[in-house]
Amino acid sequence: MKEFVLQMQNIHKQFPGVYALNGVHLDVLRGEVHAILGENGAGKSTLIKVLGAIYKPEQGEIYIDGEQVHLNSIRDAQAHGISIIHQELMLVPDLSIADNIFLGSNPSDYGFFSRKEMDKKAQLLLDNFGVDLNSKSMISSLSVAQQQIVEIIKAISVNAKIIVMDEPTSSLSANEVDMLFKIINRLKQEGVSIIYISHKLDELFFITDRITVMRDGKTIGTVVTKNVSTDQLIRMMVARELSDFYVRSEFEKGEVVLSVRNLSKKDLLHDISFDLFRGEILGFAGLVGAGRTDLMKVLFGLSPYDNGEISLNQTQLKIHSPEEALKAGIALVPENRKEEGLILKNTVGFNMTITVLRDFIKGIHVDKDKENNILDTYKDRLSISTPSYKQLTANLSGGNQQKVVISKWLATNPQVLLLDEPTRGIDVGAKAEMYTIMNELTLSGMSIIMVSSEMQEVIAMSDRICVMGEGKIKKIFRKEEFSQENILSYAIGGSKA
Amino acid sequence: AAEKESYKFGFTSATMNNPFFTTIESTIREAVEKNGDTLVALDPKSDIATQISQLEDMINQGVDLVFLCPIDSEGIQPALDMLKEAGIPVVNYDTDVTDPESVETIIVSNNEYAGEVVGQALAEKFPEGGKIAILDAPYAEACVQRVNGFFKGLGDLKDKFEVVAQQNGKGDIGESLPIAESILQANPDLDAFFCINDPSALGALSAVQGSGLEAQVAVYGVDGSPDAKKSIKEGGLTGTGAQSPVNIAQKAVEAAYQILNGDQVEKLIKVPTFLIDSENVDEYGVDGWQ
Amino acid sequence: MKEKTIYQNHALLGFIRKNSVILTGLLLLCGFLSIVTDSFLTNGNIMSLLRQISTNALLTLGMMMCIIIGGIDLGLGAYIALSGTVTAVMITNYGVNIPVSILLGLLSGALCGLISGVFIAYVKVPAFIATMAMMNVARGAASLATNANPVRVTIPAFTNLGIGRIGSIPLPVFYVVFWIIVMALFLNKTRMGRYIYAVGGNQNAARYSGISIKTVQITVHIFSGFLAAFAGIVLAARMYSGQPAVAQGYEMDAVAASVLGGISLTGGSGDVFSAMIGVLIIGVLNNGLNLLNVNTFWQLIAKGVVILFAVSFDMIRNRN
Amino acid sequence: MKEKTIYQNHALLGFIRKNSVILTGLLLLCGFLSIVTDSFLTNGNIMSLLRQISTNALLTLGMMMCIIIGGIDLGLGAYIALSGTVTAVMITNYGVNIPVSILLGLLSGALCGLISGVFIAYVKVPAFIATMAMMNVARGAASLATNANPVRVTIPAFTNLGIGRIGSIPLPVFYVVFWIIVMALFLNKTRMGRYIYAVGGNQNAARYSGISIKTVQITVHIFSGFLAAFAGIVLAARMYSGQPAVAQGYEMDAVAASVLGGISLTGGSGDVFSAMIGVLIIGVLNNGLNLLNVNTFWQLIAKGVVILFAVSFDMIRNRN
Ligand SMILES: Nc1ncnc2c1ncn2[C@@H]1O[C@H](COP(=O)(O)OP(=O)(O)OP(=O)(O)O)[C@@H](O)[C@H]1O
Ligand SMILES: Nc1ncnc2c1ncn2[C@@H]1O[C@H](COP(=O)(O)OP(=O)(O)OP(=O)(O)O)[C@@H](O)[C@H]1O
Ligand SMILES: [Mg+2]
Ligand SMILES: [Mg+2]
Repeated sequence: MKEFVLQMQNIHKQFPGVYALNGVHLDVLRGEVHAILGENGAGKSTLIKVLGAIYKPEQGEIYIDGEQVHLNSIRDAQAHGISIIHQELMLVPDLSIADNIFLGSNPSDYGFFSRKEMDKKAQLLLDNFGVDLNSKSMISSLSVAQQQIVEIIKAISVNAKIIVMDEPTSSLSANEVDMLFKIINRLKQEGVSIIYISHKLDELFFITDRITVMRDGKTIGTVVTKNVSTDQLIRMMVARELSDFYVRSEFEKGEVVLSVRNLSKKDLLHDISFDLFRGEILGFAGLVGAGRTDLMKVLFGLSPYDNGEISLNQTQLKIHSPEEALKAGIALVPENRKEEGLILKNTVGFNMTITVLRDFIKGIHVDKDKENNILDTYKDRLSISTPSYKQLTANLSGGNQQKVVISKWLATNPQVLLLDEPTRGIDVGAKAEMYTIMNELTLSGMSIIMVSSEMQEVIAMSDRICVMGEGKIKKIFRKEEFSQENILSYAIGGSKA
Repeated sequence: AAEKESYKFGFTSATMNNPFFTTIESTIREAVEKNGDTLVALDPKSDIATQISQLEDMINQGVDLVFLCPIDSEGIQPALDMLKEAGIPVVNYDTDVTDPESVETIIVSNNEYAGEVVGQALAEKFPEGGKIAILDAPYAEACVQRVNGFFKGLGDLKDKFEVVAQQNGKGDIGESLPIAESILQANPDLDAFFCINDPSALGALSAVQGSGLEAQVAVYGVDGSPDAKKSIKEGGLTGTGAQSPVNIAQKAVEAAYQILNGDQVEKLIKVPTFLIDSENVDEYGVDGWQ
Repeated sequence: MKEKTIYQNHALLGFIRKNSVILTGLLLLCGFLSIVTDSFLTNGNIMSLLRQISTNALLTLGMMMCIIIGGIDLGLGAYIALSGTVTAVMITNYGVNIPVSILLGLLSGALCGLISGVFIAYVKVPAFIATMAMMNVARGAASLATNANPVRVTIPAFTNLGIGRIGSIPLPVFYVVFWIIVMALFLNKTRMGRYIYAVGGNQNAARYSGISIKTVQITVHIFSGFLAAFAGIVLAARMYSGQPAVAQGYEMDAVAASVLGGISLTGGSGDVFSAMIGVLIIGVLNNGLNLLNVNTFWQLIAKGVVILFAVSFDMIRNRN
Repeated sequence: MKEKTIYQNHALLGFIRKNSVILTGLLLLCGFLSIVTDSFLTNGNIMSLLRQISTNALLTLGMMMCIIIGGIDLGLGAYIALSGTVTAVMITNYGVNIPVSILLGLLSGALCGLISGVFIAYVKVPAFIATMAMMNVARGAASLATNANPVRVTIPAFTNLGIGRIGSIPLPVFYVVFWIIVMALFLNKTRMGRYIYAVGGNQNAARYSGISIKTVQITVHIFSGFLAAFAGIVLAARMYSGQPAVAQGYEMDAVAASVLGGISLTGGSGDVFSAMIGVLIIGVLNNGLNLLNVNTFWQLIAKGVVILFAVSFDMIRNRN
């Protein structure tokens, strides 16, 4: 009965200056959904990359079906039935969905393949998942969420024994998450084991059988999901008490800061009107592709609009570039940190200050003290964990990268802060910090727009919620009207508004 | 052949980045345009394959005669075959083709002799022999001939001269300058440079002057370009084995009209080359080519 | 909104739509030339135009692969010279028979590709640098082998490979058509073809999918070296000689043709037929400027301006 | 272990560590040359070596900026020719006074940079193509302006700018030192400098950070065009003439120097002093091969091999 499909024992992996894995153990049973939980930088993704033979551990053994294996290449790992959805999307933009799904698989022909057949197979998989996508579409024309779905389908298409999902839902909305869970359950029935990494605790309780908690590159323990509580898990993760998880401090309605009237952009946005008050957090909910990101881009001057008015403090704004937006006091923390947020090959310090060079560089004089001052302020404020400001940003964990992203725009001290999926991929501790920061910011008079696909977060943190769908604002809810059902029905129901 | 209203001539040289060839081109152009004829001139940029392609284009354009300086004497043969097939006569100038049967006439300055006169002058100036450096251009046939002629010109003194360096100056002033500098560093007791054309000689001269060795090192070129003559007059270059692009061009035009009129022309016309140095530079003037 | 699928049901229509700007440009250019010159549309000119572009077409087929994997091959021009001289030296100086000599010539190009490929794949030397170094080496080797002199080959069995015709169509045109078909099949119908796009599009994704990046890079460079060598032998046959100094800078024309054909220099995309339109544009431009008897310096300027504007229009259209 | 930081505490030590491979290579090369030749280490040779590399040093300063923003400038060699001929034509043919002529020469290079910059920034033409086109245009313009003839300038006030010395040190060495300092300050101490690294590191992220990509790209290309023009004027002064055909392919040496100096062709990183080591390596190599009177063709091969291996060792070290 107790059959270990995978055992990883005493795994060690070091990076320059970071002991990422320091004797990690992981046992996975056949047909179970096994979560790995831990703070940002705990070593979850690194462990997975060791399993996928992307990194070679300095020490440690891996057993599959009770037999020790030596995974020397990615192909080896695949041959042992390991299939991985990486935290960062790994798709080829200029190939079709079908091409991507079957990219690594090894059909037994002579180097030639039949495109027709491949397209058909891919379409079948897409239809099975229940997404409305054409297998011939190019990856580059898909939204992040759609790409994530393709990534998932690619991983489950190879008939693996072990499927690893490293934060698969970080860019999915409720509908697709449901779909994913159905598939996970089906795979489970078929005896496939799933290793599931997520920072969303409610998901873990819903879908997983057991949870292994990691902290600082070590295994803290493995627990059976139904025997633990959220608090216990969090204590295991962070080794300290976390109080007041989602708490929105009292909000007193100030004057209107940002006002948007009849904003339209061909095919993407239709007749958007709303106000944002001083000190308010205005949530934006909606399904994937609702147009929230497009709206944020317009507000930040990244893309033009056709009609409508945007005014800040009663003065009409004409913003054509982020430069002008920042000058006017609007900042955007973008959705996709790797592509839009960070210069990965440069240092943490460089990234954190790039938006505010004006504050400490005059001509050819660099005011080092001021620069360090800014760095220290935001490092402390967001508890960014990095060995030094000279660390390459690429070497930070996902969550710490996200904090760096937030800090660089926070440093511009904006009046209106647009947050597009601000807590994507960050751990509960960091989330709590994030919420505290949002509260502080609004208390000091900043106004925040928060786009989020995490329902709990939107409901808990927003003062009002705009529900978007098909490029329109379907409904604006006041705090007392908030409920998951309410919001979902407007987000899904196209014609209700 | 039926009398035509006017003729269309084709012109191809090794490169149009060399004043020697642009002088030939403009002299020919002036002459044919005076007769109401036209000249199609294309620049193969020292690439033999491009030259063949451009000759094809000229054939397709229906030129009546081609003035041709091959980038490579042998490699040009396929183009000559096509020209023959199309019945287009060829006046070959400057560098002779390997197969004289494929062209109507060959008008060359004697490249070998241009080197030879320099060799003679050098032998005269340094009767005791000495150390010399050569800046050549090994990919260009005419330049190889000049080097051969140069050694011939040294005559009996040949063994007294030591070639301490021979490098590819690519016939270009910018390329030759640093090479000459390095040569001077390696051989501070150098007596003379022989350069296969004037641009490389002027490059070598800049190097010599930059090293303050102008009293010691003689610099010879080949061409007789206006720049070189000016430099000779100012006491820079020692001498140059001069050709006369103007004469070549005039002879070529003359031959061309004779061919088109059906007259006989000589198969080989050698345009004399001669040495220009400080003694005789004034005879030729420094404003243009001779 | 943009419809981005790689292959469409109406392949031809899709192709025309995708390349509309550049096709329009080509047609305008051809139309203009056939009006202002008598000779452009003659059979003779079209045949020689096709023969003239055959070298660049072969180079571009190789270059586009290198560009698709996110690299470049600056050595292609030099490999032309190397393979031509190797073949000629074998035939003329060593009396080796023609097929073997040609094989050796082809191998010389493939070998250069292999070496740059190995440095790119195993040592991670940027393709720009590795191939630039190989360009020097190949050019030096070609010159050394011949002492910088052209090596003459007049055996008709060899020269006919370059100057022969079937009907009025020059043989090189058939070679190009053959290699276009091979390349189109290779890129679209084989796994290696897909891998090439994958490596160029997202190297990490390719690696994580279990594709051997090294194999792909080396294969591509061997193949493109081989094609350049093939072009070199055809050119040697046309010139009755192996020329060590020929084809300098030809690789730049191949890059220009690829980009005119809409191939992104960042890698990951591009198709054979579009690239061939790029080749045609450059070929027609050169041919046309010659037919129009444009001054050689103005030709330089015109070529620069046309390439700049053609690419510009394509960029502008793609953004809308 | 890779330590990549822009600003370091032990600047010199960090610099040496970062460039250890390439510095070792340079020292070995110098050591070898000073043993096998008498002349390498003489004052005279060192001075002329420094003067010889001054052109490539100036081009490399410009090229490295272009590479850091993720581009390239293939026109730099042609701008040398253009600015030299423009200046010479102004002085000799139009009798314009020297400062104004020089200014016009400098402007011609900056203008070329501006034009490619505009196409790169506004039309999104890839830098490779835009600058390749400008290379043709500039070369054509230089030839047109002079009818392809060199234009002689013998006024000492002008030529001294190229051949003059202070003590035994040639003036061009001072220019290079000046521009190295300017460039180092520019890249490390100014906002624009950091923007340059940001744009090269991740263009999208730079845009979101409120940096005007267009301004950065145009500034960089104007500056590099200007530096090439400056080099062109110094070269013209050294050659007593504006030469329309000079400096072909010099841009490739600048790319090679940049890469030898550890600048990544993918952009986002690189520093001035490392690039200058790259310039030194190429300069010493050329000088040494000439001092040793190595056959031209072997020189080509040797240069290719040395570049390939130098970059390889650097890559290998960086991975460990
Ligand atoms: N390539 C690398 N080079 C250097 N350090 C690295 C590298 N990859 C990861 N690290 C470091 O190893 C540690 C573990 O990172 P890992 O990505 O495994 O964390 P994680 O648990 O997946 O975090 P998250 O929840 O934020 O994704 C972190 O401190 C990270 O900075
Ligand atoms: N570059 C693009 N090309 C084509 N379609 C796009 C592009 N960007 C966005 N879209 C489409 O526009 C619609 C709105 O997307 P947007 O990203 O604004 O939605 P969103 O509500 O922010 O959703 P998400 O949660 O995915 O970010 C989607 O259908 C998306 O696929
Ligand atoms: Mg992770
Ligand atoms: Mg979004």
